[in-house]
Amino acid sequence: MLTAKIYVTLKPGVLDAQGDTVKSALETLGFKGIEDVRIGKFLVVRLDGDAREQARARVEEMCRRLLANPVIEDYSFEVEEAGG
Amino acid sequence: MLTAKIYVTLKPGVLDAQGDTVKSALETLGFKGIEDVRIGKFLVVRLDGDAREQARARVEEMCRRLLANPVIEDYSFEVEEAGG
Amino acid sequence: MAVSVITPDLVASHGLTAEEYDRILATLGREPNLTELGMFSAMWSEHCSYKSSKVYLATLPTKGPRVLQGPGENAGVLDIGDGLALVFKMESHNHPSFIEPYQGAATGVGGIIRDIFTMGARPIAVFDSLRFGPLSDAKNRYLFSGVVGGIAGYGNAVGVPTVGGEAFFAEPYSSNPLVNVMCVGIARKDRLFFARAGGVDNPVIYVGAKTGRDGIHGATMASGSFDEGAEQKRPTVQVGDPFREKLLIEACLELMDGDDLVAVQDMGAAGLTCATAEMASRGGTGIEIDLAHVPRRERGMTPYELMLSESQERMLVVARRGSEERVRKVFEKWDLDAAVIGRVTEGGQLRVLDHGRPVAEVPATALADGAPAYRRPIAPPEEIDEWRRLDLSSLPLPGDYGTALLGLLRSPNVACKEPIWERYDHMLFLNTVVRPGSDAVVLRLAGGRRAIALSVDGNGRYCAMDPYRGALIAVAEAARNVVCGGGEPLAITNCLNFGSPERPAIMWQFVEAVKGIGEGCRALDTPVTGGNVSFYNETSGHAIFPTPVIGMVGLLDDVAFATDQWFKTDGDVVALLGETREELGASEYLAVRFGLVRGEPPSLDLARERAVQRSCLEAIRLGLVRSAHDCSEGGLAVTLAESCMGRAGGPIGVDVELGGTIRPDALLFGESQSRIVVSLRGSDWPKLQEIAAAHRVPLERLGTVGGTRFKLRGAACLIDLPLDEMERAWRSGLASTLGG
Amino acid sequence: MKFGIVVFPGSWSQQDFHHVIVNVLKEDACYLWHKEADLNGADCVILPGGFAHGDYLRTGAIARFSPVMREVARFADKGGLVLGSCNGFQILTEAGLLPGALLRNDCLHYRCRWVHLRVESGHTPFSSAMQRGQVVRMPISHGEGRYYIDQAGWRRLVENDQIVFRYCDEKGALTEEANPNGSLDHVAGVCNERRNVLGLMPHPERAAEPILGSEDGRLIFASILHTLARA
Ligand SMILES: Nc1ncnc2c1ncn2[C@@H]1O[C@H](COP(=O)(O)OP(=O)(O)O)[C@@H](O)[C@H]1O
Ligand SMILES: [Mg+2]
Repeated sequence: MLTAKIYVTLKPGVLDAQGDTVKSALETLGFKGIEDVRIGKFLVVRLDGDAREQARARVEEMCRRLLANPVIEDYSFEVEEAGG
Repeated sequence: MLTAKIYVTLKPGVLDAQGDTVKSALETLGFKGIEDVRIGKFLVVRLDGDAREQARARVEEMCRRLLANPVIEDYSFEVEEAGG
Repeated sequence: MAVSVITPDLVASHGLTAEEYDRILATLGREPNLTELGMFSAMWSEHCSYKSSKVYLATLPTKGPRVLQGPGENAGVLDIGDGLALVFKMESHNHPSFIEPYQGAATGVGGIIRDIFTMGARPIAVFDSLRFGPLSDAKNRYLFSGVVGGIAGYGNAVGVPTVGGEAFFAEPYSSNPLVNVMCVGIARKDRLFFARAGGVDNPVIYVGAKTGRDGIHGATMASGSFDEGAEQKRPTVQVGDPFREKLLIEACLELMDGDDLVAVQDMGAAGLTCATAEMASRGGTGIEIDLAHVPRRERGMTPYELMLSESQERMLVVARRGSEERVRKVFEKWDLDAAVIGRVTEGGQLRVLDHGRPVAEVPATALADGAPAYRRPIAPPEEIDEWRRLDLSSLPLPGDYGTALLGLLRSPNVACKEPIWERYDHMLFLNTVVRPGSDAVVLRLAGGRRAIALSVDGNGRYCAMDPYRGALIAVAEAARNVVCGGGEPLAITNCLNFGSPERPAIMWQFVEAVKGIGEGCRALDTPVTGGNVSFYNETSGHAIFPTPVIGMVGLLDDVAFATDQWFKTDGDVVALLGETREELGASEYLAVRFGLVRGEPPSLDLARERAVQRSCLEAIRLGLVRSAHDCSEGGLAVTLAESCMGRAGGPIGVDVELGGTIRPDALLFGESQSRIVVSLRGSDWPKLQEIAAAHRVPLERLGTVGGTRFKLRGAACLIDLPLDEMERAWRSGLASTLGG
Repeated sequence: MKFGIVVFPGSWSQQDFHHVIVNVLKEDACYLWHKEADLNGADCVILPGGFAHGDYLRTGAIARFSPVMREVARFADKGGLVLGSCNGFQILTEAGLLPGALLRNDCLHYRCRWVHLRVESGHTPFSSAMQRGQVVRMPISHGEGRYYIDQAGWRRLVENDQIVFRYCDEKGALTEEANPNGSLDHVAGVCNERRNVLGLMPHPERAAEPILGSEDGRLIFASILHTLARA
């Protein structure tokens, strides 16, 4: 069993209205010195088998085809032994 | 400058409707052997200063007060040197 | 001013021809610098300048007793009595939606809403008119669900209900989906605002979102057709923020209640360039701004980028001198950034400084109105006569008419659209008296008896066969839908979606369609108050069906006249106003059953159309009409079926007998125009006969409402279906096409 | 009686509540701006629908920190009546004034439609004009209305009779199809233990005039007015 941790983030320069709103909310709560807040997705996909390299290739393809929107998002991921 | 990477995930017991749909979408795309998919948030907060420990305490508080809802969510985070 | 070296390539890459560039040189009396070139290229793009269409649009009727503002402003304005003004406009967001369906559609909604509240009106409703390729194709399903998701995501959050629209699917739209959105707002007649700068030295204030590199050259992109390399244009995608737009609506309307504002203009296509140039040229003034004061989201932005950015949710406001503080306070209350970036000046120059250093200086009118006007070559497509030829004798009659009807009901073009409008809040503001699902949506107006009825319509398949008649029918059907809702048609806005105007055949389609719209609007006394032209809807030479979309507004003096299309009670009489001819050309039936797109669209006699609409409206106002539903895609059989299904309280049966000796499939599924199916109490039948006779309109008593089956008998055909089977087919058409 | 309607940035049902209270019920209503920590002497506080702060991060997550919410909490603490509809319900759960949380609809999309609700408890100031088991009709309009609470919490809700409305079909049956968002145990509305705070996803203000298709929503206002009159 393997676990893929996938991080989907907005491309630099793409407006992150949610992040900006959360930033000012944190500031009104009294938190200071916040440069900026960007909010993306964190996906955990658990996969059968334990062939890391094959898994990496599959996850790469999942991101390309479905999990990330190439127009406005970037992605990165790690594949670990389950539980890891 | 420091960067906090924050991971907010649904508690294990909580049904992740979106995760389940993504799972079946991946399967219709022909991906096999997917145990399950869970979808959470990935927040990147950039902070002034470089006092790691203080920063950790602040981020901990941000999560407790705003970024995660203890009724349905868990959170974890790392604080790194910016760019890291 | 620094002299730039403008190469022919640079000019070409800005979508400007050599002749257009010479015109710029003549206007300026010198070579433009890069920023100025960018400003011209955006403002002189087809999208902003209407250079290929304006000479034809000028032929449309735009005047009428109720028209307070025709084309030329952010939106059209109608006097609807009680001291109220109705403000409405339609816009296309086809190209951005093709590139990024969710954000493209979302920002389309945001943009049209801004056009409405900049005039001082509170936006009360949005409509969406959509066209996609067949849903059998995954790419089209992705575009469809992305677009609907974007309209829902933005409209629901910003708090303007989306109460109606259209959704039509056909192969040509695979080459470019259409996303047209209309917004309607209500203002006090004496509190209208116009985007005209005025008062030398009045401050020019920037409000709303910070400026990023979003959509730079979106305006030029919206004017370029796609080739396979469209992906490279992707970085120009804008992202919408409905929350900030909601704040802008509230803050602007709050300010417009006072006397601090002179003019308001949103920053849409061509951003700061368009907003400053249009405000100045409309007001006959100049404007000077310093980019140093423009709030920005990204570092190192050049004047070129700042002037052309299409970041969303930004407005430009001209305030009275001395009002700055009050204006700032209101925006602060709503957590919006506001910055004075310049002032109104004498003379017509648009001067752009960067930290005091001049970076651009151009006559505002040259940008706003100086683009050339083209009469491009026109020629009908060679195949047009072939397309129009239809030999009915070669088409076998259906073996089973019930099966044929079920096939039509399953077609996405006819099928229940609830999966779409269920995703939209269509009830907010408590105005929705007739909800989506009926011919026209009826919205009551606060503080009075009055209500408005609205519909958007346009059949591209008809227009492909005959753009003139297709456009004429679009106007007639929109009016007919409004009449079925109980409304008196008042005026239209429109969106004209076509391929590349540089192709004579496309240009011919456009000119014919504009003729048709003008003809229809003159005949029905519904002037054109505004609209939008979207050319270059094609990929690698494959163009969409020519698709003029009409947005019609009607008025009800008393909301009690509000009528929907659903049968009400057992025993009511069902009748047909108008007559059915043997017309199957360009019909949904041909497309669904034979995969054919050919033949002449149905004929339209404007005098008859008027008479039918008059009769229906008169009957409604006398309280005779329990339901009214016009015949459109799918013909009489589908119209009757739609009156049985989708109503609150579950389906209701009907039992009708059709006279007439024409081909049974034409009788059932032909799309003859100027027909309305009404239901009424038996006791009211004589009165309806009188009205029809007085207007010389054919009236046929078809049968009665009631029972648990859909029964339809003709001389040579029979349909007898259980309601639940019919409803299942009708609801299956779009089910699970939108994804989660 | 005077109703105070809280306005957050991004709220949009406030005008609708105002219209129903003033024009239909002929009672008083005032708006309470979220930045002001003052309830203006309201007898009942309403948190309307909408997308407060864009519903960014989580629905209601940011709104709960508005100054006015401290007053709302104090008011509830003293036994004042607080009604949260739609976004208002989401805010009340985030603020901890009501148990549980509201998650993304199981269908994953926004739904605006009429639903049937079964009254599960008439023993609240908001439902006293209704009978247990009575079926009423109101619209919903939300993308995140799936009620969730853990097992222990759910047991407490049931034991204390805190479930006030459940989604049902027109006959009152708790069928799968009748649950529009996948809410746990069909929960559409809950109250706090003290029963003076109610949250529900449906929109009673959209069902207060015959011309709009139902007057059932008025039963909630009637209950409130009746309660306040006796107090
Ligand atoms: N994209 C859409 N958004 C909202 N409502 C829609 C949409 N498409 C269709 N509808 C609604 O479905 C009903 C049927 O649409 P349509 O078949 O185009 O009606 P008609 O043929 O009378 O113009 C109308 O009430 C229309 O408002
Ligand atoms: Mg119709």
